[in-house]
Amino acid sequence: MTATQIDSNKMPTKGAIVSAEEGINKTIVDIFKKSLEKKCFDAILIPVRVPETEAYAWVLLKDQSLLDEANPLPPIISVQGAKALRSLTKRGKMTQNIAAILRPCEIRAAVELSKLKQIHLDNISLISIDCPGAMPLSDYLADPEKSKKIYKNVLEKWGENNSVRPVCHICNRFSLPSLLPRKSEETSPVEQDEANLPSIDLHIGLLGGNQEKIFLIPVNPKGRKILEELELKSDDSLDIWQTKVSEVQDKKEKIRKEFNLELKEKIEGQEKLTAMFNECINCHNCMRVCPICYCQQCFFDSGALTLSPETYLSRSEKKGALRFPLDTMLFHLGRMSHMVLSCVSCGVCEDACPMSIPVAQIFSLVADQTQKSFDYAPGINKEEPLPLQDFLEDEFHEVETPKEVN
Amino acid sequence: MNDEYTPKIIGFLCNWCAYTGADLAGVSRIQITPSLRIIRVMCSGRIDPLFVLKGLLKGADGVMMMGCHPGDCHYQKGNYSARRRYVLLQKLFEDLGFESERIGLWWVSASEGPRYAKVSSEFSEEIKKLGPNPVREEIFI
Amino acid sequence: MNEKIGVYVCECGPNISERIDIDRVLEEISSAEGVKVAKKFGLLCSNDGKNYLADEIKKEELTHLVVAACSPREHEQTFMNVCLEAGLNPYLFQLINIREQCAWMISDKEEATRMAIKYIHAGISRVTLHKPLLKKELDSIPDVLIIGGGISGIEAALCLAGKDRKVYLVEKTELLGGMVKKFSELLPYQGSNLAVIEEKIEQVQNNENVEILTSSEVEDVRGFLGNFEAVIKSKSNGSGTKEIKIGAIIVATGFKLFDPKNTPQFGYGKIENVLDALEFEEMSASGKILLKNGNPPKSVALIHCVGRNEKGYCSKVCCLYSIKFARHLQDKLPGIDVSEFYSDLCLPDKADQDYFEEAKKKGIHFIRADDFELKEKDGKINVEYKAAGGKKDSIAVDMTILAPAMVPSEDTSKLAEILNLPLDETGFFKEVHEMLDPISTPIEGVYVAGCALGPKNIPESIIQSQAASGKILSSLIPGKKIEPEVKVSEIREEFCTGCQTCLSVCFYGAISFDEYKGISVVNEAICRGCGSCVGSCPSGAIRSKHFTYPQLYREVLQALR
Amino acid sequence: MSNVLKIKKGVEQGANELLKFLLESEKVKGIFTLRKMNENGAVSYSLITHPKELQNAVPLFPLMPVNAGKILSGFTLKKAINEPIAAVLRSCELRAFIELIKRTQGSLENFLLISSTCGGVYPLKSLTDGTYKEQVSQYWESAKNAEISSDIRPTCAACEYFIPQQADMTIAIVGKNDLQQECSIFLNTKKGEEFTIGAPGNIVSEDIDTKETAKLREKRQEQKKKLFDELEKNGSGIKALVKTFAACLSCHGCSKACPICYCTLCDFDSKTHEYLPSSHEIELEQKEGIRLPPGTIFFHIGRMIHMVVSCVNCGMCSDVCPVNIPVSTIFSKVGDSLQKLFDYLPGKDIEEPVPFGTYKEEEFTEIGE
Amino acid sequence: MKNPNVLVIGSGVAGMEASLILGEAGQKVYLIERKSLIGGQTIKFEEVYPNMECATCMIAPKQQEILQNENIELFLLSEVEQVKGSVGEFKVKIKKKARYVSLANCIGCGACYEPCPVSLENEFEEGLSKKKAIAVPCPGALPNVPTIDPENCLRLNGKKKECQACKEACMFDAINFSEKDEILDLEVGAILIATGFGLLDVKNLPQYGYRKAKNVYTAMEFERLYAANGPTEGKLVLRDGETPKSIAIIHCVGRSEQGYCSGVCCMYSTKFSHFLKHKIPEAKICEFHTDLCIPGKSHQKFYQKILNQGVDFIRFDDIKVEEKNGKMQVIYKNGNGEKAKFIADMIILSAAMIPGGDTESLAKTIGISLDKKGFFSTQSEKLSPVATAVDGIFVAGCAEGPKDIPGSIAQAEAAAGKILSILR
Repeated sequence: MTATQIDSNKMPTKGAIVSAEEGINKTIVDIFKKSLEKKCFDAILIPVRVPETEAYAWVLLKDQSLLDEANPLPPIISVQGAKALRSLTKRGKMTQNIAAILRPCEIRAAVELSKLKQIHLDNISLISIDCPGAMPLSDYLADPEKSKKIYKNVLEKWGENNSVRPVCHICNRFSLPSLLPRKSEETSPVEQDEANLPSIDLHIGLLGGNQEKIFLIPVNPKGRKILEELELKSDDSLDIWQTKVSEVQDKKEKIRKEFNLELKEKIEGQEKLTAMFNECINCHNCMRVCPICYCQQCFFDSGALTLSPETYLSRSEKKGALRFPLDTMLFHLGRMSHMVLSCVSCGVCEDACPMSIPVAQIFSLVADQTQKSFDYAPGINKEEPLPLQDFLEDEFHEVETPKEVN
Repeated sequence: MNDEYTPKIIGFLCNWCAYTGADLAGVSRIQITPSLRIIRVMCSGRIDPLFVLKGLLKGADGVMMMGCHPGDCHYQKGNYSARRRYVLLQKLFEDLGFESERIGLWWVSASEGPRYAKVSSEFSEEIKKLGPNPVREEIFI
Repeated sequence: MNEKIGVYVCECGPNISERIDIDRVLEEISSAEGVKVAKKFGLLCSNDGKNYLADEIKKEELTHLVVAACSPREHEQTFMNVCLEAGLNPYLFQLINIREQCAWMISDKEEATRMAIKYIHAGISRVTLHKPLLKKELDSIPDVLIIGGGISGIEAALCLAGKDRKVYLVEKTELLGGMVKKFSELLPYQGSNLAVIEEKIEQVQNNENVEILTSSEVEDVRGFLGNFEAVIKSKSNGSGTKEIKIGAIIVATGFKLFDPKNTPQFGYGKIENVLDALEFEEMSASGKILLKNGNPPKSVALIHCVGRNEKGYCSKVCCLYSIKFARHLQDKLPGIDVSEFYSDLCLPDKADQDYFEEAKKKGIHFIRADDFELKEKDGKINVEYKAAGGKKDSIAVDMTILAPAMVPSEDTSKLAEILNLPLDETGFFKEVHEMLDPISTPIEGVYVAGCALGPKNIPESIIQSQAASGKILSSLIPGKKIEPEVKVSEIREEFCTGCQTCLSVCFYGAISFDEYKGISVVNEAICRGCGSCVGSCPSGAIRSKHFTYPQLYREVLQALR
Repeated sequence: MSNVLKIKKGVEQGANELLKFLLESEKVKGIFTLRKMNENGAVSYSLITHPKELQNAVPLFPLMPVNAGKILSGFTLKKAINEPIAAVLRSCELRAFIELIKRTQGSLENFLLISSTCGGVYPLKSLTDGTYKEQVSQYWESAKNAEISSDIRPTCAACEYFIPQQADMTIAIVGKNDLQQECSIFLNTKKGEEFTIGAPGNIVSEDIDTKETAKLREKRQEQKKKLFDELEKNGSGIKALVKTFAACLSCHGCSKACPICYCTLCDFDSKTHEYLPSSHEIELEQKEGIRLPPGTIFFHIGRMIHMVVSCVNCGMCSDVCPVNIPVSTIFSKVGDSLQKLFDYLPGKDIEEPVPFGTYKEEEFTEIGE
Repeated sequence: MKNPNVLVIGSGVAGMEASLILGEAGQKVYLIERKSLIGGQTIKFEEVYPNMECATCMIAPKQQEILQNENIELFLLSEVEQVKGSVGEFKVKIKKKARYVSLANCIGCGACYEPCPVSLENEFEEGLSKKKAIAVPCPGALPNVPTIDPENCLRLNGKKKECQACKEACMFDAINFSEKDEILDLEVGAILIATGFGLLDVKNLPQYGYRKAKNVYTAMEFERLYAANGPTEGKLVLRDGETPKSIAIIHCVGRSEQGYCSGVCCMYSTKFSHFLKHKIPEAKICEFHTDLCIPGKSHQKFYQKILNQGVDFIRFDDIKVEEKNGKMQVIYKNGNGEKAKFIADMIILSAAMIPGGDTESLAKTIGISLDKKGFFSTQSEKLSPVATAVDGIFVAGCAEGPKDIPGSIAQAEAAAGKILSILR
């Protein structure tokens, strides 16, 4: 299981520990207020609560007062952060300095998109944060107060409270390690090797801080610089945090294994899978909210699949009846084949499904397997080529037709 | 900016009548409040309602559409389409509780320099009364 | 960004320099994205100015040019030409109007300057999105199809036919000449003797550049100015169809008379010896002006404006030809008693009134009247009427000649469909612009002449034919290519959903629907670039060149800075 | 007064009876209608060509998985069908289909249009959380009494156009107190008459508009007013809109689900409305902050500008919205008044041109002077 | 070999239309205009019947085209001195009067008007406004370049030789007092006369009280009064600044004297009523006419519309205007012979159209005949309505006789057509 094997050379050991008497949120927010004051950033991209509502929206803000309503770790994922970042830099790089505070899955989506030239990371400082997961969107909307209470508890008891979204519950990439370049058979890491520079600059550690302190972890020189500008010493040891991280990590891996085994049972085989998508109404919400589905025009919306009425009739006559809208299965499997190698299991697809189909769980499962077989972990470092854009000569012999032996 | 607030108004003017009228106002040295920013289009029929909407959501205090008088359209009928689209916008804004006073349509002929100056100044006054477009401060649009 | 934009501000003598702080303007804009040089000059539209600009474009290797000076209506063309000379595509240029719109209209110099800067910024950010547009050249066919072999059609044919221009003259009947053939004589000052017309017919028949297709009708027409295709169906011998290629079309299908049967009070078709104008023309042409009983009439009533109220317009010519009839009757049947019943005498041409005065002197009675009722009364026709001042009166006559309104000929609407031409509420063809372009239609290259456009007299019909010829002779020169408008609309195929909304708002029929691809198609040769279609397309599939959404949006954004 | 085919069976069975007859008698080649997918109540539209498949047909089932108008449009987009097919759809779906055909997005040819006086449908959510099961039980009861059945979608509860336009046959439900015993099928057109020749049941003559339908219409209108008034609770103007669309994910699912949004590629998803980084920065000059992705409100009002004049209030937009924005309510409010202004009822008459493809010289003459 | 160039005399709608068509065809066109601006009479109108289109909006683009078309050479303030030769080879002498302002240098900023000490009646505005000795006739005039009036300029008429106020004000060195009239020789293959019309001088018809009663206006005066770019910027006020409450419009002024109907007065008078109703809805308006001449498919509809707006149309036999103690009254005999009177505070005279000012002299110079009404006569009896008796010389527009704009345009296009077909 290479995907999360940490490269010890890269794993930072020192950082700044900041006390958080006034609560995690306020502490973090104050840090960023300061960062604006100190001009280390011109603007900050962070979720902000929409006044007089319970909704969160991504805001690129330059005004400190706006940060009062900001929340780096809102109880829900509304828009996937990478999508917000994409809308900002798709057409080119920013000239201003911008800090983007994103959940790990959002960071990874962002990095994937930068490989696909959908995001220009120049002048953007990526700042990640330990993520306990998010609440299901529908639950939150149904009763925000309740969800918020639960979420508080989630934050306190990492990985124990499983009222977060299933994909979050089984998420094994909730913290920094899963975001760092990996050691693996093919590529042996070289210190400061361009290709292996981490994509993020700064990580905000919460684990082990049990609500009293947070860890500001510089991941690269840029990160260190930021801390300097914030007049923060970055030589505190991170042991507590690291131990807690690996502890939770192991727990999560276990949960994930079991969960996926069950799920496999549920969906394996044409019949079962079809049943899963039986109720799909073809609204394509899943595709529309998915950060990795970046196509301007989705092939499955393009009308390329429209046929003549005769064909529909004859198709129907074969089975006696023909279901509409057509090609729902084709859509989901097709979409899967297009993006699953880059799927970061952020779960927004499932949140957006009006028919509550466990899209994210299914995709996440398939992602695990396919990504493994390419030994590819999406969104970890921006120089690592996409599997299908790159190939090794000596691979996949098992799928070749055996040569004649004579 | 000077102490008194000058509204930001966008004006979409058709090339043949309205814009010519605007030029005539200039040639006749008629003074107007410097609040209107003209964007020239070939025909008022080209004015996509989305432009008007965009303008307002981007913080314009008002948007003016100007074209040839009915029957005068250089392209025969463009201004009739423009009129319907304007009605659409008006209605939309009313129903959404926007200040529909922030948009307006005027027919201005090539010889109506004074009229051009008059309507644009009057509109600018109207807008001043309304004050700045609240959208300007709105972050979550 | 690798644009090299040159921004040049014209001082226009004191006009701009005194009312706008040009140096501040330059200072502000020189930092704008993509700007390579920002300079001022005394008077850019002067020859020195133009040369200066041309040199700058070359020297600085500018990719885009922005000139801040006067209104585009003044000098856009001037500076576009400068670009051409300097080898820069003229559409990579933007003229900013800081004179009329800023210097001359904003008293406060501070404000004027600020506004000017706004305008120029907008221009700069817009110009970077400009695309180099190239003039297209299309081959064109000089030949012409004329529909209708009446006097209008014949005149046009004679004007147009030449060694390098063939004319197809299509006539529904077997004979050329149309209505006029039926006439006994013409007004003295409108082609006194019919010989003139016979002459013209002969000329056209002997002209080897005119192909006359009688007993034929136009079945179908496709294409646009310079490149039409028409299918002609001949009713005679074996009714074959013929495909021809032409560059322009003249419709000259003339008129017919309003049927007096629709106005029973005149007793037409019921009472003997009540004729309509054409019947009388034929009668007098035959030389035998007789009543049904074989005797010549002793008294005749001529009634004007038959059907005028029904049709809602005055046919202009009736008054005069009625007077013509009256005088003809007097010449042929001396001593005859002739009364003209009119509502308003319409004598608009300079010689008409004299003609009328003479008739009056000759003792023809002119009676203003309305509310007619014609009854048969012991072998005579009793014309009851209400005279001016309202008192009822009546007179008994042997013969009555009605002057019915002129109405469109039968096949007008059918032809309108084939050619996709609009008709007006009176059912005649509609001119593209009643005032300025009285013989053109919305379809470029298709013209209408003569009574197909509305009632008129022979000279007017001829004038319109010659006018149509004039338009064609100047726009379709043999061997010369035609250059359509460049700033036209274009369809972005991948966006078009084929809802055809754009077709309904295009007045020029420039957009058609490609059934196979299922999308709209703009014919750039027809499009005039008004952009109405763009405003109507929900899919954003239509782009109007040089006025694209992003270009205009940039202006909006800058305006709000 | 028009002819009514009475089948001595409960309305649902009656409807199936009719469909069975049409298919077995080979008057139609296929039947397009709702079909049960599984036991937890999922239904989907299907084209049924084999009678045995009809056993799963639930033509009047009070759920709308998609707007059938959109489906039929896709079905006949390439060309018209050349053999007769019966399609069972609701009033709003039929109107949507007509609007789409006006935009050459399909063809009516060879369709036998069967509709019903509509009691409304339940939100999709009621299916996913299983609540629909007990809801359905009282559906027919309230339909029969011309009541607004509780828990149906707000849009349906406020819909006054429940009597279909342009249908060949209309199955009467609203206010039919005998609908458990007999199924009344109004034959509105010649076509409707011809296709039912030889069908089981007897023909009587009745009027589709009754006191009952009038009563329901009244109730629905009241409901509509309530619904619109509720919008006011967010106040009005831009502030209100921001609140209403605060949670919007910009997924544009509403436009994908909307039958009238027929564009293959929505303008608002296209490059045209993408921002250059510089435009963002210009905007950031003027504001403390900007929402990302940008243009949330612009999209919704923009979409409104494009389609609201043809909005048939089918409610799909609200139903698919992942964040429960009352899209459909807002659109029907604006649509209503705009359509009144142009005296245009979408889907009423296929000959009636779409307001923005036409104009009158003598209208709104006070404007611009 | 025929000379392909064409001489067009007069730059009204007809002259412009013909020039543009010929220019587009690639012929070299010499466009001669007596005045200092192009556009003729039409540019004086605010709106034209029956569709009430804005005349400037229609004409301005054409004027621009004329100024920009490189095939058209424009000679302003110019008149034909002499014509020799025959079709295909006419030799023409043109007298080009000095403008004293360089078309090349002047950019039309108007800085020179203000300082000029001389103020005179603006004949373009029918004397309803003043202008300086250096001026453009009206805002929007094209080319937008002033002219110095040599009779009235103090420097040029010698009253104040040292005055150069305008020259000092001009930043473009556009003013040149020493400019002289020139004689130019042109060679052309064909000639088109489009010298337009004038209005009968109603001073010679005392019964209408023009210039006696204070608020009697000619049709042209009224057009300017209504024009948005006119002396009152379109405000309808009497000479004393009052708004008229009752208006009489008298048709056929001078018809019997001239012996013809001008064919357009009924329509433009009706148009005036439309204006008046529009601007002063409460006003009492009365149209005094004889035979209503409203030919053509759309005109009666327009007349009906105005009629329904509550304008009175009264048929008169004889009519006169009197002013009694400051009140003007129209005294007339109506269609039924009854005498009556109408008190009016504004009276508009729809006077007959007559040949343009220089018609007679021009006819002499060119050597072609006029008809007995004084218009250029054509070969219409030979069904050749735009050709004069002289081969290669054509007439279009009101020079041939009274007519409306489309009529003039059609004739211009026709003449162009004939010219193109003979010069091929």
